[in-house]
Amino acid sequence: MSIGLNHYLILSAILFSLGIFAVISRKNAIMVLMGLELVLNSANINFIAFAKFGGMNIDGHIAAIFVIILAAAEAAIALAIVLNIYQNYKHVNVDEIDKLKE
Amino acid sequence: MNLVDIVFYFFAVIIVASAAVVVLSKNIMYSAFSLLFTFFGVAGIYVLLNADFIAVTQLMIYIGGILVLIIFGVMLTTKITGLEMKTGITGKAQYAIGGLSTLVLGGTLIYVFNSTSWFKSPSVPTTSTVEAIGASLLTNYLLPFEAASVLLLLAMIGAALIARRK
Amino acid sequence: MSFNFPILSWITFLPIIGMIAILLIPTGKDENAKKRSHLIFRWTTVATTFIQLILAVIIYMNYNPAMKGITDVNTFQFVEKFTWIKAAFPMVGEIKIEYFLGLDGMSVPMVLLTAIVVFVASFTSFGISKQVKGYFMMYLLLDTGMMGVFGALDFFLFYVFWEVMLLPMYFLIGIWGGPRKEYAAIKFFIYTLLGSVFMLLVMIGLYFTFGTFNLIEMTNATKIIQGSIFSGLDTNWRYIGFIALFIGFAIKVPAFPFHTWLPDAHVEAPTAISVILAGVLLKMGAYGMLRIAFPIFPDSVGYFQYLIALIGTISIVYGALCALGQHKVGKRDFKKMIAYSSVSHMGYVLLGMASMRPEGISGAIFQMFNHGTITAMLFMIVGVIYDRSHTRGLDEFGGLANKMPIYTGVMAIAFFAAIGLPGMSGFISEAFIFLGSFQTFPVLTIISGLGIVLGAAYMLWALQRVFFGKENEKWAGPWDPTHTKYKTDDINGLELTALVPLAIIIIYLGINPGPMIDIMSASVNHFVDYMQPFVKIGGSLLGGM
Amino acid sequence: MTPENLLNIAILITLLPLLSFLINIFFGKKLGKVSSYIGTTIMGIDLILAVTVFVSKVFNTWSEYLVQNADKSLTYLASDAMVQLKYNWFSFGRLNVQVGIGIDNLAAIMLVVVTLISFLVHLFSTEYMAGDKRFPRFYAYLGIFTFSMLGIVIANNFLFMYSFWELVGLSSYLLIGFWYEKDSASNAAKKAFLTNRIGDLGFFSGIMILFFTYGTFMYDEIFGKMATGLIPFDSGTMLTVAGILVFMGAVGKSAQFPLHVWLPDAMEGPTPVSALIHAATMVAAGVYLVAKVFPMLTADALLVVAYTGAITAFIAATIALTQNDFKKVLAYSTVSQLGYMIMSIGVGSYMTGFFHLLTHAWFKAALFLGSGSVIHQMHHSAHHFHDHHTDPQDIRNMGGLRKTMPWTYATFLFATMAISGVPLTSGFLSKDGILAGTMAFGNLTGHWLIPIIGFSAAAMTAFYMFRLTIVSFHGDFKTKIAEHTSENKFVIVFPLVLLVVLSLWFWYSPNPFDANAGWFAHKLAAPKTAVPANLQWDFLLTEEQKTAYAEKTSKAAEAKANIKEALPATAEGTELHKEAVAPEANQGAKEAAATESKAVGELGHQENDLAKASEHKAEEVKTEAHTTETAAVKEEHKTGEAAVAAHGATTHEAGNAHAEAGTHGGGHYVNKFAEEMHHFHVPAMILSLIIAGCGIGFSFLMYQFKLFNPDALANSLRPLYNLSYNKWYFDEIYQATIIAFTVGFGKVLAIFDNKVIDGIVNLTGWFTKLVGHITAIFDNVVIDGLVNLLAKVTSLFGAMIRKVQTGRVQSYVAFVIIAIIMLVYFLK
Repeated sequence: MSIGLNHYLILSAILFSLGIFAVISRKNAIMVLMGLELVLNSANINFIAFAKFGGMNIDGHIAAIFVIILAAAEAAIALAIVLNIYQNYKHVNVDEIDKLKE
Repeated sequence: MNLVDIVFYFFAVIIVASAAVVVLSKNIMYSAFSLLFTFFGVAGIYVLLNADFIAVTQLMIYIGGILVLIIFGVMLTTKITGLEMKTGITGKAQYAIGGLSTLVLGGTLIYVFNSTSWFKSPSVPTTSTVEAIGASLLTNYLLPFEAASVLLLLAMIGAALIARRK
Repeated sequence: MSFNFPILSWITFLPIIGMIAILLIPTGKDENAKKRSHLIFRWTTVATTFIQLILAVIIYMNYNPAMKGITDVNTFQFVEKFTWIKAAFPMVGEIKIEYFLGLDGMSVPMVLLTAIVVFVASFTSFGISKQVKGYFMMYLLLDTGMMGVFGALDFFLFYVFWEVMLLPMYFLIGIWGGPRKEYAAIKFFIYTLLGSVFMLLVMIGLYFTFGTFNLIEMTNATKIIQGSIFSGLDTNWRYIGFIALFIGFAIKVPAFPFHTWLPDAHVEAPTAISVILAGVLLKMGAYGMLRIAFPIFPDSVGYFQYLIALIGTISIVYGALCALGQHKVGKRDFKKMIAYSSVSHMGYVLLGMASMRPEGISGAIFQMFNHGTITAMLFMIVGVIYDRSHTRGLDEFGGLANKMPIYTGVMAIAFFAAIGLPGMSGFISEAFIFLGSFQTFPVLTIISGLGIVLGAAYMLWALQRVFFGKENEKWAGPWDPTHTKYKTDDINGLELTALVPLAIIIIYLGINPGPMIDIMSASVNHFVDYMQPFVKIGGSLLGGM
Repeated sequence: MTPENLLNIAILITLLPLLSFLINIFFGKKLGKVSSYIGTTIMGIDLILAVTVFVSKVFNTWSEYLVQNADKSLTYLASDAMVQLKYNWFSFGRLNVQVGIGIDNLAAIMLVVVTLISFLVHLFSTEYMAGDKRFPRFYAYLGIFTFSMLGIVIANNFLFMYSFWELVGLSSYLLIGFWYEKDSASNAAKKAFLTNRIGDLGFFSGIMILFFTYGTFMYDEIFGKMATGLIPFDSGTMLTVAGILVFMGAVGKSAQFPLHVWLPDAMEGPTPVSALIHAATMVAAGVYLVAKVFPMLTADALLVVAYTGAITAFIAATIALTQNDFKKVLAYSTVSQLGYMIMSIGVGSYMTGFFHLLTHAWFKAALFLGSGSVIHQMHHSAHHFHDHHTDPQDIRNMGGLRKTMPWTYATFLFATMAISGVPLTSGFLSKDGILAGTMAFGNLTGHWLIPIIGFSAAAMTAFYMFRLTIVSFHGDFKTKIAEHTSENKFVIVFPLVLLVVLSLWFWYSPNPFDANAGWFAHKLAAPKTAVPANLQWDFLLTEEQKTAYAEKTSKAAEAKANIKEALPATAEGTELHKEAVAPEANQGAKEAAATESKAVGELGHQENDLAKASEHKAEEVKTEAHTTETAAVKEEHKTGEAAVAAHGATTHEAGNAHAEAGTHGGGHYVNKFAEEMHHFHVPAMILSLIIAGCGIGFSFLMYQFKLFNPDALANSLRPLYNLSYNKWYFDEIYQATIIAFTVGFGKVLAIFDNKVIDGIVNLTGWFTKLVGHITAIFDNVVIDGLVNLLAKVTSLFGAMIRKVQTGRVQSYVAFVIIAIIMLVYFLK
C-alpha cells in the first residue's frame, strides 16, 4: 500500500491528540501554547494533504498560509499575555489562574 | 516500498517522536527544542506533498519566528537554574483523564479517517505553487489577505501593548 | 440628464459631512477655547448650509421647466437611482428598495426653500449657548432629513428620511427649548410618530399592491397586482389607505383638528427651530400629499375632495380666529399667535390642492414656499425681541417703533406679507389659490375669504400692540445697558443678515412670480391632467358648494 | 404721440413717486428737510408728465393700433377709447396671466387729478409738517401712496387694480397712523385697513367670479366676452352678484354705507393727508372703480349702487349737521359727496358722477387744505399760550378768523360755495347734472326716493358747509388762541388759490349753467353697457343694442316655438305615417327576418320582426318630422318678421323721440336716459338753486344773524340731534355686534382649542399613560413574577452545576474533548 491520503490523516490525528494532551495536562502556560502549535500543525498537514489528494488544490495552500498567519499572531499575543500573567502572579501556572471561577 | 514511502515514514517518525517529547518532557527547555524537530518534520511532509511554498513558510515562520518567540517566553518566565525549569503537570486525576480522553480522541479520529471514503481527485501535475498562491492571494483572496495583514498589525500592536510593563 | 454630478446626493448628505466635521472638532476646555470652538461650530454650520444653498441654486438654474415629472419617471431630473437594499425574505419574497432621488416641478421649490431657510436659520442659531456642539450636529442632521424627504422618489427612502428628520427635532425642542420643552417635545414626537405609523402601514400595503416602493410606479394603475389590498378603484380599502396617509400628512401640515402640537412646539422651540419648523417641516406634510397621497389614490381624492377642501377652509378660519383669540385670552404669546396663523396659512394650501385646478395647485405650492419665507421671517422677528427682553407677551411691549425703527420696518414687511398684501409674494399665492378653488368650491372659497380679513385683523392688532402707542416703561432704557451684547437698541447686523434676504425674496417674488411659477407649471399641469378623470373640477355655483 | 410713448410716460408717471418713496425711506435720516424738496420736485415733474398724457390722450383721436413683440408677451393696443398695453406676467402653462396698463379718458383725467393734488399736498406739507420728527418718513409715505394711487388709475385689469387697491390701503394705513404714538391714530389706521379689507373681500370675490367665467382679468376682454352673452354661471343673478361684489370694493374704499365708519376716524392723520387721501384721491378710487366697471353692472346692481350712494349721502349729511370738529364736518361732507357720485353712476348718469369726482377733488382738497391752514395756525397759537386743553380743531374755539387769515377765508368761502352748488362754480355744474340724472331716473323707473334724497342732501350740504364757514371765520374771536392766529406762508396759501381757481366753471364748460356744452361731457360719454339687454335698464341701451337683442330674442323664441310646433307635428306624423308606412315596413322587416331566421328560433323570429318594424317606422317618422319642422320654421319666420316689424315701430317711435330731442338740444342721444336727463336739466337746476339757497340762507339766519338759536332747535329735536351727533351710533353698533362677536368667537375658539381639542389630545395621552400604568403593574406582578420564578429555578440548578466549574481552562478543554467524543459516538 503506497502512501495515500489516509497516512497523512492518521499522522495529523496523532499529532492532534498529542497537542490536545499537552493542552489539557500541562501546568505551564507556555507548554499549553506549544500544544496548541502542534494542533495547528496537524490541521495544516490535513489542509495540504487534501490539497494534493482531495482536489482542494491551491485553496488548501491558501488556507494553510492563513493558519500560519494566525498561528504567528496567536503566538505573539499569547506570549504577551503570558508575560503579563507572569508580571502579575510571578508564575505562569494555568491551573492556579482560576479567576474565571468567580 | 518506494522512496516516497521511506521519506514519509522517516518524517512521520520524527514528528511523532519529537511531539511526544514535547508533550511528555518535564523540562520545558527540552520540550521547546524538540518542538523544533516537530516543525522540521512537518515541513518535510509539506515538501512530500508538493507544497514547496508552504514548506518554506513553515521553516521561516514556525522555526524562525514562533519557536524563537516561545523560547524567549520560556526564558523570560522561568528561572534557568534549578528545578524551576521543570514544569509540573496539572494533577494526577486530570493527567489520567486527559491521557485517556486524548487516546480515545486519537483513536476516534483515526477510525473516522479510515472509515470515511474521501473524495479523491486525480492528482494534479506538480508545478511550483508559488505563482498560483501569489495570484490567488491577490485576486480571490484579496479581502482575507488584507484582513490578515491588518490582523497581524493589530497583533503586533496588541502584543506590545499587553506585554508592556505598567 | 446631461447633469452627471450627483448633486442631489451631495445636497442631501452635505450636512452629514458638516456634522462629522463638527463632531471631530473638540470643544475647548477653558472659557476662551470654548468660545473659539463655538465660533467654529457656528461658522461650519453656516458654511455647510451656504454650500447647500449654492447647490440648490445650481439645481434651480439647471432645472428644465419643460419636463413634467409627477407620474412620468423619464422626465424627472437630477435622477440618481440604484438598488439600495435587496433581500429575500421567507413568505414575503424578495424586497427591493431603491436609492432613488429625483426632482420635478413640485420638489424644486421645496428644495430651494429648505436650503434658504436652513441657511438663514443658522444665523439665528448663534444665540444658542448650551451644548453648542450637540445643537449644531442635530441641526445639520435635521437638514439632511428634510432635504432627503423632498428628493426621495422611493417610498421607503422617503420614510427613512422622514424619520431621520423626526429625531433631531425632538432633541432640538426637548433640550434647547423653553420652560415646557419636554411636554412640547414629547407631544411633537408622539403626534408625528402617530402620523408615521399610519404612513408605514399604508406603505407596506402599497408594497403588496405594487410590488415596489417606487413612488412613480405606484401612480401607474396597470402595475397593480390583482387581488391585492389596494387593487381596484373606489374600494373601501383604498379609501382607508388614503385616509390613513392623509392623516399622517395632515398632522404634519397641520390641518384642523390635528394641529394642537404646533402651538406648543412653536412656543417652546428655540427661535431657529421655530423657523425651520414653520418654514420647512410643515411643508413636508403638504408635499407628501401632493407627491404620495394624491397621485397614488386619485380615486379617493375624488371621493374625499370636498372633505379636504372643507378641512382647508376650517383650518383657515379656525386658525385665524384662534390667532385673533390670542389677543384676549390668558397669556398673549406672540409665537402662539404666529403658530395659529401658520395653521390658517397652511389651510390655504389644502384648499388650493383640493381645487385640482392648475391655478390652485400652483398657488398652493407657491404658498408653501411663501409661507416658508414669510413665517420664517416672523419667527425670527419674534426671536429678536425675545432675545432682548426674554418675553414674548404681546401686551408687554408698545411703542417699539420709536426704539427700533429699522426693526419695525423689516417687521412691517413680514407682517404685511403675511396679510397678503400685493407686491409681496403671499398675495400672488393666496390670490391664485382662491382663483383656483373658486372654480371648484365657490362657497367654501368665499367663506375662506374671511381668513383674509381676520388675518389682517390679528396681524394689525399685534402690530399696534407691540410697535405703536406709548412705549412701555419696563423697557425704557436700552436693552443692554452694558452694551456688551447689544451695542444699539435696534436690530443688529447679524439679524439683518438673516432677515433681509428673506425680505428681498418675498418682495421680488411678489413683483415677479414668474421664475417660481414657471418652474412648476409643467408639472402642475401634468398633475392636474393625471388627476382629472377622478376629481371634480370647475362646476356650478351651488352644486359644488 | 405713439401709443408706446404715451404708455411709457404713464409708467414713468407711476414709478416716479415710488422713486421718491425709496429715496426718502432709505436716506431720509440723512436728507432731513431736503427730502421734502426731492418729493415735491418729483411730483412737479410727475404733474407735467401727467398733463402731457392728459392732453395728448383726451384731445387727440387715436386710431386702431396693434403691435406685438417677438414672443407675443407684450402687446400694445390702441383705440379711441383706450390706449393700453398687455403683458404676460406669468403663466400656468396653459393659462396666461395678463396684466397691463391702459389710458382712457377717465384715467388721463385722474392722472392729472392725482398728480396735481399730490403735488400741492407735497408743497403744502413742506410748511405744515415742518419740525415733525419723522418728516422724511412722511414724504416717503406720500410717495408710496401716490405710486399706488396712480397704479389704480392706470390699471387696465382687475388684478392690478386689486393689487394697487390694497397698496393704497397700506399707504393709507401708514399715513393715518403716522402719529402712531397716539392710540387714537393707530386705532383709526387699523380700523381703516380692516374696514377696507371687508370691502376688498367682496371685491376679490367678484374678481374670482369674473376670472372663473372669462379666464382673464382684462377689462376690455371681460366686457367683450360679456357683450357676446357669456355670463357667470349662465345666470343673470350671478352677474348682478358679481357686479355688487366688485362694487363692495368701492363701498369700502369710498366709505359708503355701511362701511363708511372709517373715514371720519381717518382724520387722525395729518391734515394734508386728509386732503390728499381722504378727500380727493383715494376715496375717489371707489367711484373710479365703479365708473371703470360700469359696463358690467346690471340694472339690479345699478339700483343697489344708486341706493347705497343715496343712503350714504343722506346719512353722512345728517351727521355733518351737528359735528363740531372742523375736520370731522369735512369728513362727513366727503362721505356725503362720495355717496352723491356713487348714486349718480348708479342711476346711470356716468358722466356727471365722474365729473363730480373731478370738481369735488379740487374744492374738497381746497377745503381740507384750508382747514389745515387754520389748524396749523391754531396749533401754533395754542403752543404760544401753552394751552394744551383747548382743542384747536373745534370750531367752537375759532370764530373771526376772517380777519386774521384773509386768504384762507376767501378760498375757503369760495370752495364752500362750490360744494354747496352756487352758480359759476364747477360744483354747480356737476351737482346739477347729478340731480338731473336722479330725476330722470326717478321718472323712468319710479324710484323717486333717490332724487328726493339727492335734493335733501344738497340742502343739508349747503347748510352745514356754511355753518362751518360762518362759525369758524365770521363773528368775533371766541378764544384768544383764535385771535392770535395770522395768515400762513405762501406755500400754504398757493395751493388753496390754485385749487379754487380750478373750481371755476370755465375750465369745464363755457356755459356756467350747462356742463353738456363743455369738452368734458363729450370726452366722457358713458361706455356702452356690456350686460345682456334683458338684464339692463331699457333706457341705458343704445338702439343698436336693443335691435341686436330683439333679434336675438326673437331668434331664440323662434327656435323655441319651432320645437313646440314640431313636437305635435311629430306626433301627428307618427299617426299619419303608421298606416302608410306599415306595408313597406312589413316588407322590409320580412326580408330582414328571413336572413335572421336561420339563426334565431321561431319565437325570436317574431320578436325580431316587431323590433325591426318599429325601428323602420321610427326612421320614417323622423324624416317626416323633419319636413314638418321646415314648414314650421317657415311659418315662424313670418311671425318673426312680424315681431321685427313691431319692433321697428318702437324703434321708429324712439327715432321720433330722438328727432324731438334733436330739435331741443341739437344733440343726438345715445339712449333714452340721456334724453330724459336733458328734459330734467332745467327743472333740476332751478330746484337745486332754490334748495341750495334755502340751505345757505337758513345757515346765515341761524349762525350769522342768530335769528334762531341752534341750541333751542337742538333741544326741541333732541332724539334726532343725538342721533346725528352720535353718528347714528354706527360705531357703537358695530362694536357691539360684529367686532364683539368676532373677537368673542375667537376667544371662545382659542379656549376651545386649548381645552377641548388639546384636552382630547391630552386625555388620550393620559389614558394611554393609565393603560401603561396598569400594564406596568401587571408586568411587575405577573410577568415579572413568572420570570423571577424561572430565574429562581435556574439558579437552583446553577448552584448544583456550579461545582463543575473549576475556573481552570484546562478542565474546560477536557470537558470539550469528552463532549466531542460523546457526540461522535452518540450521534453515530
